Amino acid sequence: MNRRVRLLMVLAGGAGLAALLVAACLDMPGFGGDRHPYGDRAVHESLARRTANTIASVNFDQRAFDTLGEMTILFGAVLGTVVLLRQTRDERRAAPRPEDVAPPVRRYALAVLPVAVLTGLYVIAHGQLSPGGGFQGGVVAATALHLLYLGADYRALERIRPVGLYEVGDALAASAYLVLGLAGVLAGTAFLANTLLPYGTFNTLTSGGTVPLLNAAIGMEVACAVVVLLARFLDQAVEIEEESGT
Amino acid sequence: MDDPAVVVALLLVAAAATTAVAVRDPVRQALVLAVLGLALAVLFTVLQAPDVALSQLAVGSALTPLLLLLSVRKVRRRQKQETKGEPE
Amino acid sequence: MKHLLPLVVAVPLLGAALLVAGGRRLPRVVAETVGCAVAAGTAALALLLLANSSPPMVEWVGGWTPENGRSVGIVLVGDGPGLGLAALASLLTVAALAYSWHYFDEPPRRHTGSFPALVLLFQAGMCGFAVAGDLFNAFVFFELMSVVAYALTGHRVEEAKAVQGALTFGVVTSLGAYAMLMGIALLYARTGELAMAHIGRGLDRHGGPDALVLAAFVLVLTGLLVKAAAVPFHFWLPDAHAVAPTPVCMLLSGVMVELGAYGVWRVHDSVFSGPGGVPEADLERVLVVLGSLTAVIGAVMCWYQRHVKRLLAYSTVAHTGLFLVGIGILTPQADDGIALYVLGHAGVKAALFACTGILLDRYGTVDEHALYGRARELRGVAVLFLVGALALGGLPPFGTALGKAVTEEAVGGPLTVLYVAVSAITAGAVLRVAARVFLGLGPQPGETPSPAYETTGAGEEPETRHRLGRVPGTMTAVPALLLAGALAVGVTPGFAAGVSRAVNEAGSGGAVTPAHWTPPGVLLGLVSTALAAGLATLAVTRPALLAEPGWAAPLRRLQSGHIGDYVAWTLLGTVLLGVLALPGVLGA
Amino acid sequence: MSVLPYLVAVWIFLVGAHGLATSRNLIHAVGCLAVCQSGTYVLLLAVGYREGATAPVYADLEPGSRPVVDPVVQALALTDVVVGATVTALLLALVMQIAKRHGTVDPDELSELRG
Amino acid sequence: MNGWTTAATLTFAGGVGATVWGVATGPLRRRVVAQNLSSALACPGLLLLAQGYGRPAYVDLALVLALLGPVGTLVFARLLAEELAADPPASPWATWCAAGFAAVVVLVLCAATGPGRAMVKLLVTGALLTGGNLVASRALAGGFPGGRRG
Repeated sequence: MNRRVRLLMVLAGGAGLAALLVAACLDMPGFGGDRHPYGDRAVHESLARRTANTIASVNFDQRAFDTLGEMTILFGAVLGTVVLLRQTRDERRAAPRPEDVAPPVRRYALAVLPVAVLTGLYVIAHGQLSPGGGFQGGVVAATALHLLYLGADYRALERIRPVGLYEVGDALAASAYLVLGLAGVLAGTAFLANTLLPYGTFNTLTSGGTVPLLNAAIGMEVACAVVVLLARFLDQAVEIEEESGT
Repeated sequence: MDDPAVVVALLLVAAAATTAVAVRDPVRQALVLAVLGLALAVLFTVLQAPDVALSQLAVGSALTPLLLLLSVRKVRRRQKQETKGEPE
Repeated sequence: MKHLLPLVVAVPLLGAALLVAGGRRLPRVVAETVGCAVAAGTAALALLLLANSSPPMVEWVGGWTPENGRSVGIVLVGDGPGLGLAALASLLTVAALAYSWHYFDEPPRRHTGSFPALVLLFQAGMCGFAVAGDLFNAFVFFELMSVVAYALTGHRVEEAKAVQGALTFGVVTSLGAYAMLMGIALLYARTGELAMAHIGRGLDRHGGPDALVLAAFVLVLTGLLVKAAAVPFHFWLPDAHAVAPTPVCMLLSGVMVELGAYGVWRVHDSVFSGPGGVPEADLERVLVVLGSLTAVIGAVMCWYQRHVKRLLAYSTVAHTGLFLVGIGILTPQADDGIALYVLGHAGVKAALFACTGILLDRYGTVDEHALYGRARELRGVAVLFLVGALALGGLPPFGTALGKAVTEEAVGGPLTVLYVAVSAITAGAVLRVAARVFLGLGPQPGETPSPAYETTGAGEEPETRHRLGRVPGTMTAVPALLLAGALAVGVTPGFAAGVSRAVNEAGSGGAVTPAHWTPPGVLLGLVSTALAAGLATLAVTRPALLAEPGWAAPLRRLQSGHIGDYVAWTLLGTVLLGVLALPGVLGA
Repeated sequence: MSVLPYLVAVWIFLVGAHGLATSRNLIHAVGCLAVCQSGTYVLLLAVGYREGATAPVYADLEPGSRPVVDPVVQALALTDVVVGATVTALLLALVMQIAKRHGTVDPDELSELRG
Repeated sequence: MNGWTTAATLTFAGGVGATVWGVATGPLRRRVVAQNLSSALACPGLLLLAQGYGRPAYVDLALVLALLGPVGTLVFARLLAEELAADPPASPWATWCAAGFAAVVVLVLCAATGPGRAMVKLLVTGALLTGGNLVASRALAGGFPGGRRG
């Protein structure tokens, strides 16, 4: 099909779908409406289990099974990337040459790196209290490590990043989430039931029963997964070259 | 719907999204996507969803651009190699 | 017992995580054994739950049982169809892992466990989707199954076709998934609930259907029909299934596509079947029209393929069309028939892919013309392939034939002709391949007149370490067992009645009419098999007579391999869905 | 006026789909898919908004003192953001392999699979 | 709607709106600067919102943005070093304006909150933001003289 026909098809399809969706929008309850039955129940249950951040309660307690699926998507995508970006037979590695970095940039990168990692850990640890949690903090911490590549040198990054270890960490964190879920079954309640631990005092780091534990498992999983993911991409972009003649 | 902050954030997001599609060069698109991520984070904040805004910031401001640019670099490097490798 | 329901997801996930954790040190044999064992354990668990699924189980994950009919948790539904599909997916996973035993050329260095781990994740995704009773949870497992499937499809990264097919698959399915999520958001806006049954009740309370319900229906169905590869959402399927590694093809064609059709059934049954949902006449129109189109286009394209895996992929498209028609008729009897048909088809199609994989690994090609007469030496594989082809055409007493017969009786009239014709054409194409490749019948097909616009099966790399000299025992045992399973579906006494009862309990209820063999059904099965044999004979002996006519060329051109085209078709498809479902909504 | 957020979400989704269909570069196409997905976040959060309310995060808020927005859609959107990022990464990995095996990332020039 | 949120809205409409325009048009050197400015301007906006909504917890957002915004710009500076070396961006005026704006916002907010943990957090955010953006714009203007390598 040539480009013109395709464009016409897209415009026709888009126009039809737009008409349908706009009609649907006009039937929606008005923006900012007051009716949120599920949301109100979720807030109620979250407070009953002394979890200050309701979103964390939904994610790690009420709908923890969704989060299990989501974590697995991340796990599967990273495993898939590792498989897809493997070094094939017709490729070789070339050592990257060191990079010149202007001194202020280098100093900034090295100074901010620990701050960013700490912020990531802080965001993970306070997940059940204030905005944030395992996902956000994990991504921040993992991104922070790559300041070494951005501000210093690829080889400096490679020294502090044994990818194999992070892969194992990724898998172990995922297993930890599952094991915490299975503990509920073994205790005779239900999968991922938050009934094993005391709910603690409202608005403290240990409140919410298993919520902080699941949150921590997710934080570790996400951080490790992002590191492995970026490692594969960096490998491809920086190190792996095709053999000449292919 | 009388909150101008929501309206402004919505229009920013719409404009950034349209631009991200209209800009055809992947490098420039990555720049626009970074700004789109930021605009989305602002929108989520005014919609009172700080958790989502935080994850959008974490993912959109550095991670996604990094992935996109690394892909571009790989693709370009390979094309360069190819033109070099061909007998002239 | 019902607390064990989430374990059909958790067990394979745990297995996958442990395989990855130990992946660096595990020898290959151990990794593959663990993979098989975990998959088999999950299958056993699913079967155990299935045996106890009458009355259907309802499990609220995390112990969030509803108070006053309301809950904040996620509900899983363990009824016959859901657990049956979970069991089917698990059994096919075991088969795929057994088939790939020592099979792939070098596993990625230091990642021995990665292929079995990915397959286990895929299994978890399929099981999770099958038992989901919550719409968003279904979306999550839909995404899991898709994401892992992209990676598995592109597993052979050195093949240009494999990576392209995987990307096409990824882009189109992701777009469909996002459409589905938009639909879920619309439903949440209206009802404020996420559990399917609660959404359905919420819609009913609101009154008759309006534009919002229609849009939500169209968007959710778009996601599911992309997965089910209904026309015009089907283009990704031949591109992906033809290039995926053979064991993955077995899973994709055998059960993943069918899960899309199952999703349509489940979502309609629990969300849109009430007075506030989509009127039955509309759903029937949507599914029968799209299903018939899918069946016809799939069958025609199947006939004109020479790339054997692609041919089988199109036959999956055609059969999914038949499944959609059967679901669309909305009678309990048709549902029973489709359940049996899906079970039989899974075994047969997986066996056919397994046999094709042997050809690929032994001869380095899956091109029908290039393989002409070369596989005479593979007597055992030839028998399996022939039996599979006949079973695909509905030869009694295979499960496919029983399912087809029961459905045909339910649909009646011209749709019966569709069922007979489509199964005859697809089986005829497979028989034609069998006759040429394994028996070397007819004149050798020439190379010249083939139109340029097609994918031949030449130039494929075998998936094994070397070209196989001797076919390993596992690779022939697996298709044999799969065919035996398909046969068992048809002949095991009481099995069909049990399926009817389970489907009935999960669906609308009412009196059970146990599915069973009837004389007209047997006759129709024999007719379609005979037609298939006739077509194949004609095609092999007089190739010119059935050569591609001019009108098929545009159909071929639609399958352009271009992602942009496929996205455009997806958009048009949503509009088509909307138009087909519009009358009832306007009338309400 | 009270439908503006929904309309913006629809616009983003459609404009992303348009870009995906007409893209000349697969990396750009993956970017467009990400745009498409942002439409779903906007729709979800718009559905959960409540006029004059604040986030149900009680670290610095007395429970019950102020109306709060719907936390469920936020959890859903959070899941969605993570899914989006991982899908983007996986598709980009495939694009890199396409560049290697086909020597191009222009969808018009990929011609291995047709018919 | 109060004074703080009005100020934030104006920041978003004027500042971030302008950067959307800047990143959409013009040569690459202008676009990268616009990207850097977008995070430099959005971050004070988020701080103002936190104050306006009376939610100190929202300051975490600004903190993360102050950390990751410059990192994002470093990504572009590093991976586009070659293109940028050929046509280096120079925008001292806009960068210093943004940094000054951020500093003013942080100081005003500090005055409004008074001493305490919240103020420390604000100051840290402000320092990271201004420092980060100045370094990022330095990086864009030739921070990677090697240019074309790994």
